[in-house]
Amino acid sequence: MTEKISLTELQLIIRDSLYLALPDAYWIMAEISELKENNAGHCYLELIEKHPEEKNVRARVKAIIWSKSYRFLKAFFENATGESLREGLKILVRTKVEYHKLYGLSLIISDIDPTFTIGEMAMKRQLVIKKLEQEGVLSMNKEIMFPAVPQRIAIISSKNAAGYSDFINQLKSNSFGYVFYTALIESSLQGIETELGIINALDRIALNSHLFDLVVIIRGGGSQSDLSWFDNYNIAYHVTQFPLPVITGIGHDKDVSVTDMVANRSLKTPTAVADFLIDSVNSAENHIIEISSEIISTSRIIFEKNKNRIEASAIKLFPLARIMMSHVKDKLSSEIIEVINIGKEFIIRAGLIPSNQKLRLASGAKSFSSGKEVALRRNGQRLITGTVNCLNVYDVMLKNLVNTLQLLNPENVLQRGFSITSINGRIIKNSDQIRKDDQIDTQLFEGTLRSRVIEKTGKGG
Amino acid sequence: MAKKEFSFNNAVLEIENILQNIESGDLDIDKLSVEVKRASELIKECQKKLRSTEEEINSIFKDLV
Amino acid sequence: MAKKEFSFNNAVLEIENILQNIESGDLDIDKLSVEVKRASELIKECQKKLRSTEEEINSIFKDLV
Amino acid sequence: MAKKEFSFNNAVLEIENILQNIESGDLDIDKLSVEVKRASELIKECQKKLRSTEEEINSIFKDLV
Amino acid sequence: MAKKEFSFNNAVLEIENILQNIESGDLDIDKLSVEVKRASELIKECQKKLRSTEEEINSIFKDLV
Amino acid sequence: MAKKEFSFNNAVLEIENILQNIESGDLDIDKLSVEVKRASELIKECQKKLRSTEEEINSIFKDLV
Amino acid sequence: MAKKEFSFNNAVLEIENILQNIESGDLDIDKLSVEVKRASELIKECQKKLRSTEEEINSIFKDLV
Repeated sequence: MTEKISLTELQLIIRDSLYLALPDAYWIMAEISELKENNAGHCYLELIEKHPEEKNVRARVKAIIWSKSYRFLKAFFENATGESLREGLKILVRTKVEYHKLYGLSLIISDIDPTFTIGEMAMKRQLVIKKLEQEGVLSMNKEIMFPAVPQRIAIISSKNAAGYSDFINQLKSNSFGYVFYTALIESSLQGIETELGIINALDRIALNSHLFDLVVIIRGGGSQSDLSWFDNYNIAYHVTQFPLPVITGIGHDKDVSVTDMVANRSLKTPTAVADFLIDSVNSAENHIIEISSEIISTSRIIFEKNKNRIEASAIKLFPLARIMMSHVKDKLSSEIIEVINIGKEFIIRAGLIPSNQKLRLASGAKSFSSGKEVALRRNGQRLITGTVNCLNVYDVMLKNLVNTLQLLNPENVLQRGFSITSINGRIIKNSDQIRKDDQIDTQLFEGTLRSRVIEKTGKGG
Repeated sequence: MAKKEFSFNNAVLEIENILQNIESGDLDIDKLSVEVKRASELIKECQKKLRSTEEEINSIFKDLV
Repeated sequence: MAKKEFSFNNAVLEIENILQNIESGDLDIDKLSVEVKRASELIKECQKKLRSTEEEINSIFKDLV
Repeated sequence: MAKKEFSFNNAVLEIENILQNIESGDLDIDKLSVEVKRASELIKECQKKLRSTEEEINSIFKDLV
Repeated sequence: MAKKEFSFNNAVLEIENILQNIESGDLDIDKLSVEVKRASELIKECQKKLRSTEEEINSIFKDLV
Repeated sequence: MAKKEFSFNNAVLEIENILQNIESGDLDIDKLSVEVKRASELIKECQKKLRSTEEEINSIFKDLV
Repeated sequence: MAKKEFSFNNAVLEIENILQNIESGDLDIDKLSVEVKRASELIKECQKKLRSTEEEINSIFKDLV
């Protein structure tokens, strides 16, 4: 300790030493633990390095982005990541170590690589999603039936948020005149208190869940909002486990947060949520109106059907009755015709009997008498032939008698030269009848001879 | 002989009797010619009878046919 | 013979009888003409009967038709 | 024959009977005309019955149509 | 026939029955006109029934339209 | 028919049943006018019911739309 | 229906049920106007429910926040 130097001198030595030792700029990875903008537009940060498994901070340093760079870098970063630079973000920045005699060591940030942050955020987000998925709760809130009439709404927002008043105005001024019952449960929606605020709010609502149809989480409009607060595991988990459907309206143009993902529905803006609710109620009402008009038209159809049925019956009744009457009439007239025909036919048939009998009588009588006549004529014929035969027999008999007589007549015998010899009138047929000298008479055809027997010869003598 | 009492059958019997007598030759020569005469007469009577009967019948038949 | 008592059938029977007598040749010539006469008369009666019956029937039929 | 008791069918049967007798030739000719007369009368009765029935029926039908 | 107990269908059945009897030829002509008369009366009853039914229906119809 | 117990559907079924009976021809003509009268009354009741229902429904609809 | 217990959802279900009943065609016209009336009342209740403020709920909410 020989030389005494002033603090300024020392600080300058440190500055020069550091400058000499670290002439280059370095790309470093760190997490923002604090961020402040001052009125001049400069941005003051505290960067730390933390191991996920450790509680304590391993390294810490102050950093500055001069307003000249900050205007450009902020826009560039937000544009690229959709996030504003804030506490808790991991960033990759180009820095140069500077040492200021008044403020000490700080890193001057001259450039920032948003892709690193995007990667980090995405990785973190993926881990959360994966965890929720592994726990099987990812879509639990989505599975809750959305109320047909979302009229009783628990709102998680902050009173002063522009989004909240937009939401309320949109709801109340709905052109349909629907009534919505809203209850605001306040919570911080950005920054580190977001997690606890939302979880507390959800817990309070859950205690009175029977009073509400759903929960709406809305945040003030504008694109500046930090979505990454809603990639928080605990918020997302609470949402998945919530007994009522949760609708988010935390608004982001590009990405959706994990909370948006697990919510029953997610819309870009509070106004959109309000419109959605109005639409839901409206579609519920329209549904009723549709049903009622369907009931009306169906009733008319039923009515007309029944009316037609009755009218058809009324129209059919009398023609049918008349047709039946005319059938019966036809049947009756055919019966009449049949009775007449059959009656007449019967008489004709009956009439045939006596006329046949008449014919038979005439022919029978005629053949009878002609038969008798034939028999008579035959008898007459028989009489004639019989009689003629009889007479012929007698005629023949008489002729035979005449012939016999002629043969026997002695006169005829004598004529032929025979003679009859007799004695004392008795005809001599045998010589024994006479004796010698008997005087015999011989009768000739003409004249008679008397002679004396001289000699007598015997038979064969 | 009264015509009314003439019997054809009796006449025929008598004729046949006469003819038998003649045939037998037992007859006396005097009676022979008498008998022949008698038979001849009877035959004539019979023929007459027959003819008259015939005529009668014919007239009946003429009426009948 | 009273007409009333005349029977066609009996007459036919009698005719038949006479015919048999005649046809058998047993009949005496003396009775022949009598029988023939009888038969002939019967036949005539029968024919008359037939004719009268016929006329009667005809008149009945004339009445009928 | 009293009209009330006249039966067409019985009459037809009786006529039939008579016709059979006539047609078989068994009938006595003496009865022929009597039977023919009877049959003829029955036929007339039947025809009369038929006519009267026809008239009756016709008048019923006239009434009906 | 008391009007109250008159049945059109039964009447038609009876008419058809009569028709069958007549057609079958079993019917005595002596009964024909009786049966035809019966049928005719039934038919008239039926026609009367038809007319009255028609009138009734017409009056119901007038009432309805 | 007590109005309170009147059922349109039952009435329609009954009417259609009657119509079917008439159409099928199974109906006894003796019952035709009774059935037609019944159907006609039911139709009137139904039309009355329809009119009152129409009025009721129309008034409900006017109220609603 | 007590106002407190009125549920839009139940009302919608009931209305839908009524529509189904009507559409299924099972509905008796006798019940149609009753059902339509019921549906109409439910619809009116629903519309009222959507538009009229319930002080009770409001006060509960105020209490809660």
